[in-house]
Amino acid sequence: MSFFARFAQNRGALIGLIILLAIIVMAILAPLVFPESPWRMVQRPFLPPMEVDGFPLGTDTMGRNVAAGLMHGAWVSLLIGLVSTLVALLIGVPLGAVAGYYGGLIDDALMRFTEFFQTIPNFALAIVLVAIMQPSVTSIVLAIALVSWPPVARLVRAEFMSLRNREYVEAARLVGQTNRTIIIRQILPNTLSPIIVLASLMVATAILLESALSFLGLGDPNVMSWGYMIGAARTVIRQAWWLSFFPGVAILLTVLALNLVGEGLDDALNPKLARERS
Amino acid sequence: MLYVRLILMRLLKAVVVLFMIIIFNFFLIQMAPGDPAAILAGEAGATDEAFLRQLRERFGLDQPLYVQLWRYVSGIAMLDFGYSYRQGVPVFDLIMARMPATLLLTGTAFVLSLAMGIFAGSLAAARAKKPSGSLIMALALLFYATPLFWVALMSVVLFSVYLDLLPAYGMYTVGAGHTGLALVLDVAKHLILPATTLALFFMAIYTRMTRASMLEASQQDYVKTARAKGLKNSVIQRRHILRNALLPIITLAGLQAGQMVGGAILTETVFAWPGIGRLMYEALQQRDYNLLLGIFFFSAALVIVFNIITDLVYRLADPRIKEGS
Amino acid sequence: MTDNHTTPLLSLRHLSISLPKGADRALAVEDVSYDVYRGEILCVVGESGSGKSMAANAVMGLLPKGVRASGGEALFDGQDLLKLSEKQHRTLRGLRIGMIFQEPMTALNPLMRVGDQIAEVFEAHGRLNGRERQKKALALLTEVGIPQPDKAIRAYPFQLSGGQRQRVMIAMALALEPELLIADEPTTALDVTTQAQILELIRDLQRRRGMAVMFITHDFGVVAEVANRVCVMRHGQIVELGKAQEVLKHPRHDYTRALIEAIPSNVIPEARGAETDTALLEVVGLNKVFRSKGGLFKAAREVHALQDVSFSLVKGETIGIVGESGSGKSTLGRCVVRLERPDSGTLKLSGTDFMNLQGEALRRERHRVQMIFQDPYASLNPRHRVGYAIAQGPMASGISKAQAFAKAKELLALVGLGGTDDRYPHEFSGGQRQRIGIARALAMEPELIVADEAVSALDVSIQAQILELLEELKQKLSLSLLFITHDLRVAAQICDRIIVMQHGRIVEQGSAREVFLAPQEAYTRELLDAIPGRDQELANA
Amino acid sequence: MKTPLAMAIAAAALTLSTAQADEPRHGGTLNTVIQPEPPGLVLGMIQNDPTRKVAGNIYEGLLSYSTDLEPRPQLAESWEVDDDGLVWTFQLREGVTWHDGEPFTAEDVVFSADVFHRDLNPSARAVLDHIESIEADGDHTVVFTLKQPFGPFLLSFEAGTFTMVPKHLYEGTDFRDNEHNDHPIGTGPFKFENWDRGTVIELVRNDDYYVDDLPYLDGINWHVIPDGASRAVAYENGTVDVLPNGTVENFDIPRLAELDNTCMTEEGHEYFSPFAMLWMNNREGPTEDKRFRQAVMYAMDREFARDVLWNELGNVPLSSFGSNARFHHDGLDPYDHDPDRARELLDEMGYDGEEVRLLPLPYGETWTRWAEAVQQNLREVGINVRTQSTDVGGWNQRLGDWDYDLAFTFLYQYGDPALGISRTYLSTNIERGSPWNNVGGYENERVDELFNEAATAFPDEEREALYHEVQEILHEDVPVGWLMELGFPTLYRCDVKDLVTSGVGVNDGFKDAWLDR
Repeated sequence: MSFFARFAQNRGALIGLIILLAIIVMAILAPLVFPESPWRMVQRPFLPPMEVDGFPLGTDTMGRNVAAGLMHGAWVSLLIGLVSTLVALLIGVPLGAVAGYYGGLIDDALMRFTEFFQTIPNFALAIVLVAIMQPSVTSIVLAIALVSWPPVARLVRAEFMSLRNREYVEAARLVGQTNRTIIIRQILPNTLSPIIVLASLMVATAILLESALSFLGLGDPNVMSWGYMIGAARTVIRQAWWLSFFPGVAILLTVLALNLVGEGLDDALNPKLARERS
Repeated sequence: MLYVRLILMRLLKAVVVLFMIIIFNFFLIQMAPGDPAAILAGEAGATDEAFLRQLRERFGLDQPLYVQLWRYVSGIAMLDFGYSYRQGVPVFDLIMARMPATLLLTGTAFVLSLAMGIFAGSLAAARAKKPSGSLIMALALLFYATPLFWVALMSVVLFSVYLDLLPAYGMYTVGAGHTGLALVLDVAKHLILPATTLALFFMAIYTRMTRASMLEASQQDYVKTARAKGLKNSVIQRRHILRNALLPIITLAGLQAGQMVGGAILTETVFAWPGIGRLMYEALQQRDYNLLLGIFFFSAALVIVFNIITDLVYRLADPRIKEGS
Repeated sequence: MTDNHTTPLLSLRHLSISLPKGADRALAVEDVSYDVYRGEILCVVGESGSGKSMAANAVMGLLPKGVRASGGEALFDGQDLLKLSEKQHRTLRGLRIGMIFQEPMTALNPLMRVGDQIAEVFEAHGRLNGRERQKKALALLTEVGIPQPDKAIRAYPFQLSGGQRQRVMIAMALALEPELLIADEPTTALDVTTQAQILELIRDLQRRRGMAVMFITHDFGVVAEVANRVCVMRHGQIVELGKAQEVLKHPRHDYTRALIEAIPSNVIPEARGAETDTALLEVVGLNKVFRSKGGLFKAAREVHALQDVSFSLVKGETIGIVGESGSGKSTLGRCVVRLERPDSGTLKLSGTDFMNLQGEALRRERHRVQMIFQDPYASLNPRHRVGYAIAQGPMASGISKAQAFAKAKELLALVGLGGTDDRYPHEFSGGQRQRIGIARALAMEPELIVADEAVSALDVSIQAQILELLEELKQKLSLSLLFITHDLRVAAQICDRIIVMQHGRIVEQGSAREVFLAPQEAYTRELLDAIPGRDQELANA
Repeated sequence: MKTPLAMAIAAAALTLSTAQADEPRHGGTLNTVIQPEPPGLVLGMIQNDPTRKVAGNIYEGLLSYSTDLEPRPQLAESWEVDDDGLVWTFQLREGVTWHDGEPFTAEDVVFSADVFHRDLNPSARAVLDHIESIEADGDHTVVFTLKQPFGPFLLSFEAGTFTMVPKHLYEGTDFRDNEHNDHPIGTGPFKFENWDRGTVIELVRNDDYYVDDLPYLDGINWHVIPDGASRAVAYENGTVDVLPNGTVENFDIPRLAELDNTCMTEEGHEYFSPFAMLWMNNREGPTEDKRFRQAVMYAMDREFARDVLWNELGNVPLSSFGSNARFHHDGLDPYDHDPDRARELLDEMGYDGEEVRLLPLPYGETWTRWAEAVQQNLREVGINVRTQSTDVGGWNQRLGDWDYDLAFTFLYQYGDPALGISRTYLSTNIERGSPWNNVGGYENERVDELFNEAATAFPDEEREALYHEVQEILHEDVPVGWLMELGFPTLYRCDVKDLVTSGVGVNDGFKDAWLDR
C-alpha cells in the first residue's frame, strides 16, 4: 500500500488533511481576497455576521472586517506554529540524538539540562520569556520553542537509545563509519516518523500557546493572529459573541486537523516499522 | 527503607535542580526591561529621584548583581525569600497564603482529569470499533483542541450568567461568613467551574493516552493468556489490560501535574481564583522580582514533589522497578 | 499407544480460516481436517507461515482481529466450536481446553503475582474460594516442579527464569484438568537443557492425566521426542498426516523429507586441516565484567560475562562457540569485533593488539573483523537500499562510490541475489536478508568473520541453505570464521573446532568430532543429551 | 477664573437629583470591586489609584472638594489666608479621634506634612517646596507659611495627596516597616477590618466618626477580581453593586448601563480630570520636527476614538488645557481629523518613511485598541508605524529612558495647571528615569517663564493672562499629542444613593452613601 493510501485509510486523518489544506489555502489567498490591511476600520463597529454584504463574519470593536482578520490571521497562526516547532526541533533533535547515542555522562548532563527545563512550568516560562524579550513574532516563536523542545529531546533520545544497539547500527560501526555518519545516516532517518507525528502535534500546541499568550496581552501588536482576535474580543464576548467565536473555531479546527493528521501519519508511518520490528 | 533511600536521593537531586533554577531565573528576570522601583514610582503617579533612591536602597537594588544574588541565595537557605517589593510583605507569607488555593484547584483538576480521562479512555478502548467509542474520542479531541481560556469564558457566560447555577469567580462567597461545612460547600461550589475548565484539557490528554495504551496492552501475550483462561472480558479489561496500560499514564500524569501549575495561570485569572498562578502574572507585570523568583521556586518545587510522588506511585504499581535495576 | 479410541476428542473437518484483505494470501488454513484423540500427543509441524497455529487459535476462539473461520467445523466432544457464542466459548477455555504459548517472557501479566494468576483460572470458572485457590495454586506449582513453590507463588513473573515461567504457564493451563491441552511452540524460546525438561514435563503430565495434547512446533527434533502422531503443514494445507515413527522414518512427501533432512544431522564432517599454524586471532585470559550502574545509595551489581577466556584461531579455520543463554558466548563475539572492550587479557589479530585500539585508530582497523548478525530483520537499515547498505562500508574506508557500488553488485550476485541492489530490505525474506548481511561483511574483505547466531532466527530449510552458502564461501574465499551458536548440531556441522562455554568460562574445547562424539565434560554431555530427537536420529544412523 | 464645568451628562444629573429626594437610611454592607489589587493601604506611603480608592475611606485630608472643585471642610473646619496669600491658618475640627481612640490634633498635621510626607511622598514634596514653615498653634490650629504665593495651594489638601497619619504610631519608627502598616489607622468613616489577599478587602463602619449619623453603611467589601469580564459578571449577578471607574472595559459599559436598576455617573473625577496624551519624542527622529507632530494631530481620528472606544464619554480636547481646567483658552483653531492636511505637512517636511515606534499604554483593552486605531490612522497618511507591545515595566523603562517615538499616556490635572499641567512642558522638569515628568523633552524658554510666573501670580486674573499665552504657544508647537479628556464613569445600582458627592468620586464617596433597600 502506498503511504497516502495507508494515511487515507484513517477517515479522520483525511478530514483533518482537508481542513488543514483549506486553512492553508485561506492563508495563501488572504492578500488576494482582502488586499487591504485587516487593521483597517472599514465599517461601523459590532456589525453582526451576515448583516451587510462583504462582511460575512461581521466587524469587530473598531469596525474592522472579521473575515479579513481571520484569513490574514491564518497565515500568522500557522507561521508561528510551524516556525516555533521547527526551532524546537532544531534544539531538541540534536540534543536528544547526542544524549541517546552517546549515553553515559553526556546523556546524564543533557538530561539534567532537559529536566531542568521541564521543571519550570511551561506556560509560566513562556510568559516570562515573552515579557522579557517584549512581545513580537520573534520573541513569541522563541519562547514557544524554548518551552516545547524537551519532549522532542526525550523522544529522540529514547529512539536513539533503542536504535543505537540495533544490529544495522553495529554493522555500520563495524565497517568503520564515524559516529556523526551513524547518527545522521543510520539512526536519524529511522526516528523520523515519531518525530513527524510529534511535530504535527507540536504545531497544534504552539498555536494554542500563541493564542493563550495573546489572550494575556502578550501577542505581537503588529500582526493579526487568531489568538489576538480572541484576546481582543474577550471583553466584548457578551455583546459580540462572533468576535471570539470565529477565531476560536478557527483555532479549534486547526488544532483538530493537525491532531487528526498526526494520527493519520502515525497510522501510515508505523505499521511498516511495527512489521520490521517484529 | 528502599523508599527512604529513594526519596533522599530524589531530594538531593531536587536541591541541585532548584539551585539551578534560582540562578537561572535570577538572571532571566534581571534581563527584563524595567526597574521595579521605577514601576512602583510609576504606579504612584508621581516620582522624583529621592523617591527612587529610597526604594532601590530598601530593596537592595543599589547593590551589584552578585551581591544581590548572594543575598538571595543565602536567604533561601534559611527559607527567607525576601520581601515583595510591591506589597511589602514577606514573599514566603504571600506564597503560603496563595498556595492552598492553587493546590486545591490543581489537585482537584488533576484528580478529576485523571479519573475521568482513564474512565473515558478505557471505555473508548473497550468500544474501539463502535460509534460510542468514536464519539468519546471525538469529544476528547474537541476538548483538546479548544483553547482553555475560551472554555473558561464560555462556561462563565453559560453557567453563571444565563443559568445562574454557579458562581463565576472567587473562592468563596465574600461576606457570607460561612464556617465549617457551609464553608466547605461554598468553596466546593466555587471550585466547580475553574477545576472543570482546567481539567477538560488534561482529561482529553488522559483519555487519548489511556485508549492508546489500552489498545496496545490488549495486543500483549498475557491478554491472550488471560482469555485462554476463560476470564470474562470485563475482568480482562480491568485486571490485565487497564493495570498495565496505566503505567505509561502514571509517567505522563506526573509530567502534566507540573504543567497544570502553569495552566492554572489562565484559569486563575479568568475565575479570580486567588492562587499563585495569578500572583505570578501580577508579579511579572510589576517586576516584583523577589515575589516572582519565589513563585518560580515554589512552582518548580511543586513540580519536583509531583515527580517524586509519580515515581513512588510508579514503583507501587510496577513491581519490576522495586527490585530490578 | 492409546490412539485406538473410537471417537476423537477434537475433530477438525475441512476447516478454512480466512485472512483479512491485503494479507499475502486469502486463507491461512485451507480445508484442513485432522483429529486429536484422548491420551495422545498430536504434533502439528510446519515452518513460519504454514498456518499451523491458526487452527489452534480457532479452536480456542482466540483468532486475531480480522481473521475468521470461513468454512468447515471444529468438533470438540461433538460440539462445533466455530458456532459457539463468545460466552459459551469462554466457559470451555481454561476449563476443558487449556493452552500454553511460545513466549514465557510475555505471556504472564508482569504486574500480578504468579499465584494470583493461577488462582484466576479457578475464579474465571467460579471454582473454590480465595484461600483454596491459593492452596491449589501451590499444589500446582509443586506439581510442575518449580523450586521453592511457596516462594514462587508470591513472586512476580520477572523474578522467575524463562523455564520457570513456562512451568507456571503449564500449571495455569492444567489447573482445571482440561481434556485438551494446546501447546503452541512452548519450548522454542528456551535453552536446550530447559527445553528438554519442559518437554519431559509435558509428556509426563499428559501420561498421568490422559489428556489429549495438540503440540505445535517447527522442530522435527521435538516431534521425535514427544509425538504420537504428526501433521505436517505447509502454506495452510496438510502435507502429510500419520504416526510419528512412520513419518519420521518414511516420509512420503518431499517437503517432509526436506524438512527432516534439513535438520543438521549427527554426521560430523571431517575437520579440515588448518592451512597454516600462524594464529590469526589470539585470545588470552580475556575478562569482561558488566556492572549495573550504582548510585549514591545503590550497590552496583556485577555480572562476570567472560572469565579468563583463552583460545586461538588460525587462518582458514572455523571455530564454533557453543553455549546456552548467559554463557558469555555473545559477549566473546562482541569483544572480538570490539563492539565491547574487554576488561583485561590479550586480544591480538595477526599480531596487532586489537584490544587497546581506541577511537579513530580503532575505526580504521575495524574492517579487518566483520560480523554477521542474528536477526535478519534488525540487521539492515530499513531506510537504505541494499546496494547502499553493502557499499557504505567500503565507502567509509575511502573507496570511490562507483567502485563500492560495483563491488556491492558483485557480492550480491555471489550470495545469490544478483540484480537486487536497488531494493529495500523489506522486499526480501529473512533468509535473503541474511545473505545480504553476509555480503555486507564480505565487502570489507575481512580477515575474520564473527557469525553471531547467524541462522538461529531462520526456518530449518532456510537455515540449511545459509549454512550451505557459508560452507561454499568458506571454500571459495578461505574465510576464517568464529561461529557463535546455541545449537551444538549446527556447530558440529560447519565448524572445525568447538568451544563450549558456560557462565562465562570455557568448559571444553576440541575438534568438532571429539566434542560431539566423545564429550569430556559433564556439561557438554548434558547439552548433547538435551538435543531433542537425538536418540531418535542416532537410532536412525 | 472660569468655573470648572462639570461633565454635563443627563443620566448623571438625573440620578443625583432623584437621589437627594429621599431620606438616608442606615445599614447594609456595600459590595464593590477594586482593580488592580492595591499594594498596600497606607495612603501616605502609596498614592496609586487603587490605594486611593480603598484607603480614601480610612484616611482623610484637611479638606475635601466638591464636584466643581470648591474646597470643603473635612478635618479642617475653616481656613483663612492673609492678603499677600502667604500665611494660611487652618482651624481643625474638635473631638476627632483616630480609629484606635487617640485624639487627632494639630501635632498630627505638622508631623504628617512636615515629616511623613516630606520623607515618603514625592507629590507632596512638590507642594512642600513652596512652604516656608508649618506650625501648630495649640491643639486645633495649624499655620502654613509660604515662601511666595502659590495659586493651587488650597487644592493640595485632598486625602490622596496630603493624608493625615497618626503621629503617635509613626513618629520615630521606620515608616515603611511600621507594624501598623498592615492595619491602617486613620480618622475616616470606615475602619480597616480584614484583607484576604487576592480576594477581598473588608472595611467596617467607624462608629465613633465625628460627623453624627455618618456613615450610613455598615461596611464596604472591595472584591478583588483580576479579569474585566469577571468583574462585569460580578455586577450582573448582583455580587457587587458599584463598579468604580476603570473597573470594567469601556466596551462593556453601554451594555451594563442598560441593565435594570443601573445608574451611571461621570461625576467624581473632576479633581483628577485625566487627560490622555501621546508623547512625541521632541529630541530626535521625525517627531523632532514640529510639522510631523502637527501631521500626527491631523492624522488621528479622535472623534472616532471617543465615539467607538470610549462610548462617547469624554471630550476631544482643543489643546493643552482640558476643557474644564482652570484658565482654559477656548479660542484656538482645532486640530480636526484631516488626513490630507497631514500628508501635506509630511510632504513639506520631506518625511522619508523612516520607521516610527509607537508605545501603547499597557492599561487594558481600550488602550490597546486605541493604539491600534492610531497606528492605522498614521499608516493611512503614510507614516511607517510599528507598535511595540510592552507591559507596565517595559513602558516605564522606555519612557524613563526616552527610548520611544510616540507613546500613549494619561495624566491627572489635579485641578490646577501648576499642579497637573505645567509639569509636562517645563524644561526644568526634564529628568531621566521617570515617566511622569517632561518625557517629551520639549524645551521653550518662554513657556518656562510663563508657567513659572503664572504659578505664583496673584490674583487669578493675572494667572489667566499668562496661561492663555502659554496655551497659544503650545498649540502651535504640539510638544505632545492631545488625545482625549477621559470620562471616567462609575456604574452602580440606582438604589445606592449619594454615592458620588465630591470631586474625587468614590475615593471618599462612601461616607455619604446609603442603600435604599
